[in-house]
Amino acid sequence: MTFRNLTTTAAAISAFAVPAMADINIGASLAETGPAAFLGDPEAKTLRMEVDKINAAGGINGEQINLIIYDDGGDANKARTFATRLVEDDEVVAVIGGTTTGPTMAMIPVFEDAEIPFISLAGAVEIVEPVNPWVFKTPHTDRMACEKIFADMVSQGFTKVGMISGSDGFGKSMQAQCKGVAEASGVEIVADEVYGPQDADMTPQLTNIKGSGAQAILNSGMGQGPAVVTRNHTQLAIDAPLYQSHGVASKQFIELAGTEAAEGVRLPAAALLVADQLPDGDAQKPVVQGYRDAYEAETGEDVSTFGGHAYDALYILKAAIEKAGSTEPAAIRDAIEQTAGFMGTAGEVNYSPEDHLGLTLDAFEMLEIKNGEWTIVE
Amino acid sequence: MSELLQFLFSGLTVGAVYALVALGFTIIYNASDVVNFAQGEFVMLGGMMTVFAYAAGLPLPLAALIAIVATAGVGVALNKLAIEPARGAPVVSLIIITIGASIFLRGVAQVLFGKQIHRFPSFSGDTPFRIGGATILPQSLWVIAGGLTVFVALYLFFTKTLTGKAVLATSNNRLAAQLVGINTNWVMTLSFALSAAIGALAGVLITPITNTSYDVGIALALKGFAAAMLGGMGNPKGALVGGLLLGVLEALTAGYLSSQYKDAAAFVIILLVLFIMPQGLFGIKQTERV
Amino acid sequence: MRLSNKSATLLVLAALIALTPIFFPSSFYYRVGSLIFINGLAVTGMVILIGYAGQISLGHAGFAGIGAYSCALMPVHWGIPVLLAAVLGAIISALLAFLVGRPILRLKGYYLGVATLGFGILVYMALTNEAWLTGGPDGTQVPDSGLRDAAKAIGINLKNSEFWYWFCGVVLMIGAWLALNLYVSPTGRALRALHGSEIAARTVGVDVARYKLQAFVISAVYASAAGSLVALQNQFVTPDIAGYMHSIEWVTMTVLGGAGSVLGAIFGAGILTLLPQVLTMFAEYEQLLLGLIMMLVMIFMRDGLLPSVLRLIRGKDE
Amino acid sequence: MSTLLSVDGLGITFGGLRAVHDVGFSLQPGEILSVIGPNGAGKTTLFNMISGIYHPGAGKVILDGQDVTAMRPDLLARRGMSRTFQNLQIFQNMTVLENAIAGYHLQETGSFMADLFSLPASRARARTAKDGAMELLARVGLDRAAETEAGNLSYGKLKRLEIARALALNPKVLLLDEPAAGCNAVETEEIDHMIAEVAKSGVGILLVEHDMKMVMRISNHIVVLDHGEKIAEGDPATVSQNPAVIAAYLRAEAGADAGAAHA
Repeated sequence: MTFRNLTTTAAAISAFAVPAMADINIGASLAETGPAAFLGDPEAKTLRMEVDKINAAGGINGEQINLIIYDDGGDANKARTFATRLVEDDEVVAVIGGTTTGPTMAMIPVFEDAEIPFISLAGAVEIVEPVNPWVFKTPHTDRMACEKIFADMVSQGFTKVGMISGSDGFGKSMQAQCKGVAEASGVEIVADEVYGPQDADMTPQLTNIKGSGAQAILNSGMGQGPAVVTRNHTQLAIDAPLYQSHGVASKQFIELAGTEAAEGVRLPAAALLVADQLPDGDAQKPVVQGYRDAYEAETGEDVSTFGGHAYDALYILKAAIEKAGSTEPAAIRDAIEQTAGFMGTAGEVNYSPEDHLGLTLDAFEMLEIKNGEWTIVE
Repeated sequence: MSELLQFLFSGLTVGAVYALVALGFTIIYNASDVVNFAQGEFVMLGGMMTVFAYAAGLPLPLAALIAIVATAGVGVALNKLAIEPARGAPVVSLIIITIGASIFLRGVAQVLFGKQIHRFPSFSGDTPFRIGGATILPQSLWVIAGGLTVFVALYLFFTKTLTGKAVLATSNNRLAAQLVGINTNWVMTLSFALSAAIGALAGVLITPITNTSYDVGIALALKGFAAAMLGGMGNPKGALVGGLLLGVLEALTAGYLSSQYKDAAAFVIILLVLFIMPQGLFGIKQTERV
Repeated sequence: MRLSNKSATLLVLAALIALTPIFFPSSFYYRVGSLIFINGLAVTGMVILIGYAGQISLGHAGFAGIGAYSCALMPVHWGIPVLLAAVLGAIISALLAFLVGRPILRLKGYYLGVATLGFGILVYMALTNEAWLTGGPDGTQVPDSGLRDAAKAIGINLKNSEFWYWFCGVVLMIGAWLALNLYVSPTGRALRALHGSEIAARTVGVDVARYKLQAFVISAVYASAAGSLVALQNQFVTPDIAGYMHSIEWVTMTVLGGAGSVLGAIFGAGILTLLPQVLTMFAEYEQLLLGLIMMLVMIFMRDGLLPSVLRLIRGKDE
Repeated sequence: MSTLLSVDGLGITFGGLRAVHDVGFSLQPGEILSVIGPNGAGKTTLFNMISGIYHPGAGKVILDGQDVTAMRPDLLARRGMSRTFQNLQIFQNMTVLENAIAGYHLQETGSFMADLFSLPASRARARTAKDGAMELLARVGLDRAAETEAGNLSYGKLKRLEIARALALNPKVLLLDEPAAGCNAVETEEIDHMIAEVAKSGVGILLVEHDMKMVMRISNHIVVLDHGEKIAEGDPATVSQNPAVIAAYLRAEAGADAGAAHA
């Protein structure tokens, strides 16, 4: 048939990848580059590494996974295009991704329309509230991080908090959530400063916080900004202790900030960073140790919680496909929603029709940097 | 009062970073009227190569030197392989080539160096100097001193050396420059080498403060370009003053008005200055010749 | 036959829009097509500004942001229908361009570049910072325009991506038609005259400031319309749409394709929209190749892709 | 009040250098007034001041009895002043015909919206301008090159094209800055005729020209500049006998020779 030949030729010429038939096509759109690459890069690496591992072990239900990752650069419009491509062209049965909230929200209508299950790796509460039947997420929400931090502050008698936030999506989103839960948590925000994610010096903002009477400082941000904030905090010799967010939860942060400056910084994070300090017998210990060792051996880079989110999403999906015994998107969705007692890097996940986040506040540990190492705060 | 001083220190630190990037723009611009959008990538390469050479065990000064020389080599390659073959193309086409080069260099860095954020230690430790209740890090002084040194060197280069004057002549009138015996190819190659080297030096000096990763060049080029325009493109004095002014404006806005809108304030000032002085603070007013 | 021939350009464009779907293996390609048309619309405006009038702007994504956020915010906050909001967005963009353009357009070359860049960044910052209104960096929802349902009601039942392909295609045709009208009109002649020689244009009576402003305003309307189309199609928008990288991208598309002609610029938009999709197969080498291709095109086709290709076809030497 | 254009005490300094100082003269309708002087005497600068491109530091320009000193060139064009340039200012990005049509800008310009939607009114305006332009091109012998890109034309033809464009404005005062420069003898004569013809129709012509034969042939009145100052004026016969003028030209030539010897 001439017409068919023509279309096939066109497809071949335009060099769009045509997936093989018998595999399970799983898609992902992540911010491998762009401002959120700090998050998206370990996510993509984790997915590639773990999918290879699963395939080497015989795949899922005897079928190989065909992983298709697109780099949306953190741009919502690009993510939307890749979402369409995953659905229409790659014919995936499930999608992982959306490194940050904007791209995630832009992609949701596509998957909702096509009825494809979607597990997001972004932080905001809006992704799962209100619950969309097709949308799940693996990371803790920003709101949980805020609550955990404020609880720790209050327990130490700090009720006046100075906030300093990155102006990127991550920082702004958490800034808004923290301000929202501050009153209920029993703290007052006495200073609210912002910096650009690439800024070289935050001493003006910190000087103002210093003068505001804040008893503790909370920095919501990711990437290199928090490292500069931490160094400036030490430079200005501010007495109020510094809390970071889960956005810097990797060993690399300590290197960037410098051991001396990072001393005493606290942050809420999953057990991944302190795998070895978990008590023996903790159900999470083997999971996080296994993932961390594999990741660090494979990439030569320090493990971060963001890669962990991708790890959790992939294995939740794997379990669901195995349970459903089918690669029908609807069946997979139902099985994901029934996920119970799944032990991931972020904690124990229990999804339900009303809860597509599945994590509780217990999943967070409060960590403190001591002598250049993460330690669990008792 | 100590607050103001702290804001000024912060502004000078940041401003010196901008000034160093802005100074890198001047030579290529003076030789060819092209604003090199890959200038930020030169800064990135300087920082990244130093990071990796240092991590490989070389002493920091040697690592930095290697990075600067290698980046200058990249600059020469960019001129020989991309700018020279496009000789005679409109300036806007050359600018698109430098935009392509910046994407290309970022892509190469991403493959070679990965996407992690890196840093190497400050040259003289992290114990801040305390002056009048405010503090400044030793590395900030390195950056400020670096900016001043490059400025003086460039100033002398353009006003006192024959080569510097040859660069200016090439920009003014390429044909005439060739007629009086200036090897304009060589001038262009030299300009790219020097601009790249200045960029790399900036990268070496600022990395202990700003950290570095494969994509830091974008934001640095943006601010460096804005600083150069504020001061007047092509004039080393303009780059220095423009950079420092921009940094101080941002710090004062963050300190006294709103940290949320500090970048906005900087651009509003740039717009205001340009409305009054369309060629920037130190730019040369061009008379229309007909 | 000259390239600027209006009907020839429109015919080629219409044929491309109507016929390429024959080769689409899946409806994803309609999505890419619609993005090409949206970028094509924006760069058609850039052709009026850069190609006709010889002025540069590194801030037009700011107008796209205004167009997009008008569609998102006006319906929610003031109950204005989405389509009317798009029109109002274009009017606001035009007014803003009028106000900003007056002082800015006195600047020349790079100074005009940095001033427009600053304008775009100010818009971006407002969209990012005023989270109470705009939803901040994480973006905000855009209500359904009801266009697809309306099409359904009159018997045109299309998949979402297909619908937007045709809709954006028609808008691009209108945009191209207007820009081509302008090219041969007295206004277009005045714009090209001031591009050729500002002083000579003045001496034949061209009010240079006024015409530059007209080009700036009309190109802002194009950018605003492009932004509105993105918002309407995605039903979601983030401040990234106003990011300065998008402004630079549009200038690049315009110059790469051939700034002097509408068809050339749309060609450039097509190439630079399609390339990232094609290059995904090279994974981490994507950026590297994108940069390399841009450099090669500009080195070997310095007047832009389309003019160079046409010259090659005609066998006319440079 | 038959004086068309009068210039009074015009002067300008560039960076402390007096480029033109206290120059005055007046031009009647139909008159051809030439401004001559050695290179660097300030002729073009004088033109640039009269046509509003430079803002004079002192003095007045009166057009049709109204003060138009330092008025924008496009407004001067509306009042009937038109000019050509010593270094050609052709719209290289347009065809020969479009260059000529551009001269009709003030007549063809109208509503932006009409242009955008290509309304009949806009097309009618454009058509009228095009017809006029074709006629003009025929007059300067360029009608057969109408569709050529202007950049491809020879220098002499470009000179004529520029004059055609200036005439398209239907000016009262026409400033011609070296219209015959770079033209051969035949072309010069053509231009010569054209200028005379235009003057006959009542247009006042201000001319800067180096071809002394031409100047002497067609001028009614001559103003001589040296070092930015007026050193003589009068009819061609008077001026050519003026010792100061001869001295100025001799000095300039001696300077040129000396310069040539040094180089």
